[in-house]
This record gives sequence, C-alpha cells and structure tokens, in this order.
Amino acid sequence: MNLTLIAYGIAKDILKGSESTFSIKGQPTIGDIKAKLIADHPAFAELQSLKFAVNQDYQSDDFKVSENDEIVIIPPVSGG
Amino acid sequence: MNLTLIAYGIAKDILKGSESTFSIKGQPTIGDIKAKLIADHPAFAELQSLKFAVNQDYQSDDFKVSENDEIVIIPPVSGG
Amino acid sequence: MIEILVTTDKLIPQSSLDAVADPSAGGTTQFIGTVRNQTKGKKVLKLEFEAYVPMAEKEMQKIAEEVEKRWNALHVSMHHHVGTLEVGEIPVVISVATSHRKAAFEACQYAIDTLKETVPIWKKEYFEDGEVWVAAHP
Amino acid sequence: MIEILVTTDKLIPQSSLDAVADPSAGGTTQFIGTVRNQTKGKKVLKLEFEAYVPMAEKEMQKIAEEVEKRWNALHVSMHHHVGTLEVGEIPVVISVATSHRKAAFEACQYAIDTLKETVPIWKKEYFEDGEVWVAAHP
Repeated sequence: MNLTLIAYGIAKDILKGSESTFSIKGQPTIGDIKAKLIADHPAFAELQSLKFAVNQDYQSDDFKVSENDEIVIIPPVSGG
Repeated sequence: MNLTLIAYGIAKDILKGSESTFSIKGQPTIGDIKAKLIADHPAFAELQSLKFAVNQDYQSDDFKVSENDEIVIIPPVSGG
Repeated sequence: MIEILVTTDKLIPQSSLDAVADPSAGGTTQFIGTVRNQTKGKKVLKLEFEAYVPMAEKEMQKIAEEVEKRWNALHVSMHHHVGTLEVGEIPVVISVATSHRKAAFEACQYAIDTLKETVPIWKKEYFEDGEVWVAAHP
Repeated sequence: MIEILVTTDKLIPQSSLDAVADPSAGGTTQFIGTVRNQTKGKKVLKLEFEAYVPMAEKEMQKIAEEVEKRWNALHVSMHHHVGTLEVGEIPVVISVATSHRKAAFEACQYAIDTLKETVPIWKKEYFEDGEVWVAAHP
C-alpha cells in the first residue's frame, strides 16, 4: 500500500517537507507506520511524544489505516 | 457626644435619609452605636449583617469613635 | 501596577485589559460581570448600583494588593460601575496578568469573590412589581 | 452556542466576548494568552504558530462541547491565531459565559489547559541565536 504522511511543525523539519510518501506491505496499523517512520528518521524517536491523526481524529497504535485516509503526524503540540 | 451616621443602600431607606444625627453619652464604641441604632430603628436587626466603617475602614464592636470620625453604616454589600 | 476605577461611565473590558498589558505576561484572566435578566425566576428590569466610593476604592485596592502579593501578579485592574444598568450591561470587570496562567485564574476568582464580600457597593434590583436591595435580608 | 475560530487575523478579545453575550449570563470569564518576551531567561523575538486547521477546529469544538456539558455553560468562544506574532500579541482568546461565576472560571481554565494538550497547533520560538519548536523535545 502507498501511504502519504502529512507533516506539521518539527515533523516537517525532520522530513524536510510537508509530505512523505512510502510503500508498506498489506494494511498497516498506526503502530506499523510509526515503526517505519522512526526506522527511516531516528529523530522522531527523540520527540517528547509522537501521535497520529487519521481523518482528523487521533488514533492509537492498533488502528488500521485504509487507502485514502488522511494521515497526519502529530508531534508534541504547543498551542495557546 | 453628637454623632452623624452616614447611610447607603437599605440603611438609607430605613433612616429615610442619607444621614442620621444623634447624641450619645461619653465616647461610644461601635457596639454602643449599633445598639442605639437598632433600638431606634428595629428594621436594622432584620438585616443579614450590619457593619460599620470609621474613616473608610471596617471597625469591630469594641472600637471607640471620636468626635470628627466619618462613621458609615454598612448594610450587606452586594457589588459585582 | 494596580488600577482601581469606580465610575458612572460604561465599563469597557478592553480598557481594563490595556491596563494590565505587559511584555512579560504569559496569560491574562478577565472576569466580566453582566446584569442577568432574571433572579430566581423573576424578570429583572434594571439594576442600580450605589457605592461608598472612597472606601470602595480603598477596599478594591486592598484586594488588588493581596492579589499581587499572593499570586505574584504583574498587574491587576478592577473596574466597578455605579448608577443604573440594563440587562446585559457590565457592573464589574477585573483583569489579572501573570507570568503563568494558573495563577491568573485563581487570582481573578479571589478578586471577584472578595469584592462581593467586602467592597461597600450595593445593588438594587428592579422587578415589575417592586424593587429590592440584593442580599439585604436573610 | 459555540464559536470556534482559527485565523491569521489579529485576535480581538471584545469580539470573543460579543460571541458569548447573553441576557441570562451572570458572569463571563475570559483567558487571553499573550506572547512573552522571554523563555527561561532567553529573549524571545517573535513566535510563529502553525496549525493543522481542520483538526484544530474539530478538537476545539470537542473542548467547547465538553465545557457546555460539564459546566452547563451558556456559550463558549475559542479563538486561536496562526502565523507570526510579536511580543505582547495574542495567540489565544477563550470566553465562557455561565449563569453563575464559579463555573465560568473552572470551565475557562479547563478549556485553555485542554487546548494546550490536544489541539494540533505548533509554536516556534525565535531567539537571537536560533529557533525552536516549543515542547518538541523532553
């Protein structure tokens, strides 16, 4: 499956861009995506937290993503 | 000693005016003044509370007033 | 800095905010009181506020000083209206600026709670069938 | 009523107050965040806010709904700025109107505390010697 991850904040700096596309076997979970992202870019492991949103809702590691989902990397938020 | 009590809020309604002057023996305390006020105007006894300020500070029953003090009756406050 | 105002002018929340503006402030909490349209189900037509002004200012100053001391507030502004107000209008505005936001909430709440207990200001509610000095009787 | 706004426009506290105005409100609490001139002693030049806007609005909506439900708030307004801000400018304004004032304080504090935890907005601080995404690293 081809996935596009959308990046904001420090995730954009780590990926050197606001999107990152990669291929992954089968129907991956958020946990799978997180593992691959950290393997490719170890800087993600150093963040205070690393969350993911699918179609504008937070999802946990066991959530399975589908082909056209909007997947966004959520590094530690700091609004307000 | 001649005393002038200044009245606000419901105290003004009870006294039917914003000032009340009366004579009292010796150098009275706030407690003496309160007792006389309630004796003359029993409606004061029905209030939720009855405090007095002397020269713009709250004073308790044992405080002795002097000739030119500014004495104000403070019925229950309700600002805000 | 402390700003205390007891006035017959219309209160402007922004003007109280301006009084506490500070480049080292991280958060400002503001309380804005408004005249409610009813009290215990009875329709309120208007309110009238009367103050023993010099003492009201003095008591508000004491509250603001306590807020500065206890919560390390940068600035405190307390405005209170005297005179007649219609439903929706503003009798009181309090602003507290602090370096950190938690203190701002506690401090602002202390200020309005204490104002209602100690500051010599009296409010009369006008109903369709009469008027009453608020809180006068048990 | 809930009003959520994520905008590049300058935030106006009065406009957030206007959004929560209600004749049955007895008190409104407002939190106004401002850009501080320093962080841990280092001079801050400016801040830049970036948001995942549709989700930020959705998360802010959730917070406002919780505030309405838990504190029985009449109205909630949450405004957040995106883009560059100078020291003293306003990244966030939250207003909560309630029938009684105690609830307004608790509700407004919950709203800003939760916004800082859950809403996908990121803040970069610019110092004289570099820049940093706030809270990114332990």
